[in-house]
Amino acid sequence: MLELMGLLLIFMIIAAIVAIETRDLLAAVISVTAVGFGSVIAFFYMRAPDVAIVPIVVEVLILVILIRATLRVGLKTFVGNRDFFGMMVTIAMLLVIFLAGIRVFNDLPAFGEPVMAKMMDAPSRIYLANGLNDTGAANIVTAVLLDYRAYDTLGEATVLFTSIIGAIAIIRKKARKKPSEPEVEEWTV
Amino acid sequence: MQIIPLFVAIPLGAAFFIPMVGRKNPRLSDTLANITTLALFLMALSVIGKATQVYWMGGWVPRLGIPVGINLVLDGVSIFMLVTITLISFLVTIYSIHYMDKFTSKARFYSLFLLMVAGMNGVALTGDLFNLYVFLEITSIASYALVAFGGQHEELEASFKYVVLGCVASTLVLLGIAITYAMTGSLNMAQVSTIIGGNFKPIHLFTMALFISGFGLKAALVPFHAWLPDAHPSAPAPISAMLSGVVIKTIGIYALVRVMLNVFGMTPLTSYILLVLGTISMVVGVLLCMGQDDIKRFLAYSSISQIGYIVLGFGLGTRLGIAAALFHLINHAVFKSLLFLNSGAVEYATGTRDFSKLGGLKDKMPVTTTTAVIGSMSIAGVPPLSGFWSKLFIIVACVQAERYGFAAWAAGVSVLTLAAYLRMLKRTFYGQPGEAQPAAREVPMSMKLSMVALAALCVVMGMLWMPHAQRTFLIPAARVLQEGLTYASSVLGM
Amino acid sequence: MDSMTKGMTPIVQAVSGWVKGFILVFGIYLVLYGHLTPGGGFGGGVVIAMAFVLLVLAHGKEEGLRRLPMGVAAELDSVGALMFLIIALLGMFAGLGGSFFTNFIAKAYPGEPYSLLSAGIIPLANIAIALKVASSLFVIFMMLVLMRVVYTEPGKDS
Amino acid sequence: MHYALCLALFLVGLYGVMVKRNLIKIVISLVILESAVNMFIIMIGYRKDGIAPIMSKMMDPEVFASRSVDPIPQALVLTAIVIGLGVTAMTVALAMRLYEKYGTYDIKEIRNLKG
Repeated sequence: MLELMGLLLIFMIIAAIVAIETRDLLAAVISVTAVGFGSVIAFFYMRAPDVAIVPIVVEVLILVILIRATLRVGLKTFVGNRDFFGMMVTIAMLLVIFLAGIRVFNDLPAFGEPVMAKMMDAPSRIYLANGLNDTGAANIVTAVLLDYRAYDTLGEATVLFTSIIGAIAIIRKKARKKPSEPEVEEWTV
Repeated sequence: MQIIPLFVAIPLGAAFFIPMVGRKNPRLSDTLANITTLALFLMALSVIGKATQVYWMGGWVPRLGIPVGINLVLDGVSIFMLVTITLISFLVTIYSIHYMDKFTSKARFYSLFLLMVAGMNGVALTGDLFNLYVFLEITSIASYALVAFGGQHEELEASFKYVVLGCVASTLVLLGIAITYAMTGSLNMAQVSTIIGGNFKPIHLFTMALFISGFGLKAALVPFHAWLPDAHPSAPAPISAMLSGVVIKTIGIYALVRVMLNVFGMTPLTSYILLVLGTISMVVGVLLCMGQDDIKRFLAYSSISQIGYIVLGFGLGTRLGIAAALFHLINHAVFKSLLFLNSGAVEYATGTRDFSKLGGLKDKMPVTTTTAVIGSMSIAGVPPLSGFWSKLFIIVACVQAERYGFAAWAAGVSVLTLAAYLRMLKRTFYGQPGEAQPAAREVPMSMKLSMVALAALCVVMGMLWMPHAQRTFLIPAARVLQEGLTYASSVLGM
Repeated sequence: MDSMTKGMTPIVQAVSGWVKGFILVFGIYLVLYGHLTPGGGFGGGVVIAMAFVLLVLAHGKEEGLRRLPMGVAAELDSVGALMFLIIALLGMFAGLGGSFFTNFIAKAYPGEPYSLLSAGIIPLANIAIALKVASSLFVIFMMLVLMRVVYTEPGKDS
Repeated sequence: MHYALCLALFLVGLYGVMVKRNLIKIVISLVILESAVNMFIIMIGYRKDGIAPIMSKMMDPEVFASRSVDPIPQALVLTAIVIGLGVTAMTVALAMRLYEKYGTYDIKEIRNLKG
């Protein structure tokens, strides 16, 4: 079964390369969604149904937003890269990171053996053993998200709030006025 | 009732509330925002000198020494950062009352501003790696939006550049946190540091490289500085003051130093990396800033140089070096915000930031000129202003640690800084009147008020080196960082 | 391009009318049972937002704005976030547990495990988050749909 | 092996961010970067032949605790996905405004500011 996971990852890498290298705009947007759906399948496979539900919908939303951003301005194709020399330097740098990564990743616990299996002190053990009694939630992920680590979730809700307020502020048509002009609230963007 | 979580909860609540009530009534949002930042500042003052306190969110205290929930840690460094953040943000909100009349959507401005402050307070207080990432993102996203707040060509462009590099930085940090979790099974900084405890495998070095490049991007250390000279000048002046004054220090330097020193533990290698990065930033920043013709770009490049001083001090790893770095951090927060507010006042009065169009403003804008002179002299290290003392102590610490080369660089850069700032003052406030200011007048009251307050701080901050202030404020902060891995035992109570 | 303003064909509209009801119910189910089954405030909130997105895609933006005006959605966004923060702050009162984010309901009334009313503040927090997520995604979607992209010459900013 | 593939996905995203000139391509690369990290975090928590961390009445708690996958990474990824969505939405808004101002998505033609 682990081979299946490897194949899925290779599929995602190919889709990502297509998304980045294709000249057709729609193909790029659809390929990046393919990467997203690849990860959805991987999440289901890795027993993370909670996580898998969110990206399905998020991917659709990103697809709609990206298509909106690209199609409505009437662009069909993308233009090329930055200069050739910079590209070679980048590729060389990324190769170095990759080789270093492969070397050091041998120190990580093998895939399929989570760190909590070895570490007696891992908090995950406590969550799994006492989660239901502590919080009353049978879904341990929810127990972690909204009780043990609820403060993170507050931060996450705040991030979303921030980006919405920020996007509204960026999109507003009229940003500057004279100091004496009164404030007008407008939703036409 | 404990005060610690309120440092985050109060600005968050205000930020959620202001867009609801303040849309139609900008004066109400002014009032609410100023009350909030004043309250935060008073709260920060009230915790000065307190012993280390650990606050477990949701009452999830550790079980058998295993941390279950997220903790907030109020120790010397956190108090130090909180005071810096809330002081500057309070003075900047006062300034914004009149300055932001030039822009629409003031309620959203204050909301984003308070979210940024909440994010920084969260970063300063947290004792959990992933929580650090979440609050880092809050601060970053709010600042991306605030850079683009003016909505003009270059503002949007600078913001896009900032978003892209900021996102890459956040992803690098998140990858680093993920690898740390994969190695230790924990996200709590104290527990991670007991597990890693200074014995490094290659993967830890890889993780540290990720953290240094991620936080280095956020702090605009030199190989990673491309976004800063665009982003900081493009923002509205109060936001430039916040970005250069506290944001890059909190989500860049503080986060980097906390992770390096308290979680991984300082090694000769990391110390050397920090020293070199600091020196390069110091030199390259000041050289780039000499050639600028835009007053805000000039200040932005100078920030890179001063950040270099701070990193150099931390890189020494000695008690004196860290204390001097912290001292320079708060000093730089004060005078760089002052100078950005001055540049905002100049822009408010004349409509331009270009040296070639400015000049001879000293008669028309006496308050701005005087405060700008004090700020410039302080940053250039002229005695007896605050900047002189902190730079002196950084150099002394270099000498004490027998890093003579670095001491020489620090002294040399200080001279170059003085030259650069004299040129800036001459071309803006003294010399021939330029073409842009026939109608220039002194700025409104609230803007003057905060500039004068910051200039006064520049004069008196040298006093922080007095024995009493040092003992209650600087030394406890320096001790937490210098003692490195004992952080874990003080948090987990073992 | 016209579909954003006028909506799609009657067949699509009729089908989406049915589907959107199901999506909405599914979203609410995900939110309410988030502490027992996969799902929760975020997943549920996004699904609820998708129901509105479908409405806008099928019937056009006028219909969408008639059902949920932008101003109201932005207020709901703030309300959801405030609700979540207030739930957290309530825990700080000494009688209820004494610290930020104390699950004070579960402490007082532990409830039957595996039932809808177990888990204390978790379902409440899920509802607050769902409200927040759904309204903010609706706002961002509508912003991007409504935005008219017109190229202006440099130097002619308003 | 699996981790290395994940790192490769990450680097493909990084390559796109650094080399591409089109704003939408850069946004796409950022999305890929984020999915690579999310994927990595979930992989950390996977247990071979494990079960989802959701308890049911039929299951013995001891067996559950010894067979379930790690719940923390899943909670982290949920948070990270939402953060990524927020950033993406804001970046697209920025890119569209930039298009409005410059009439192009090409970063070379947008270059007003000097590095």
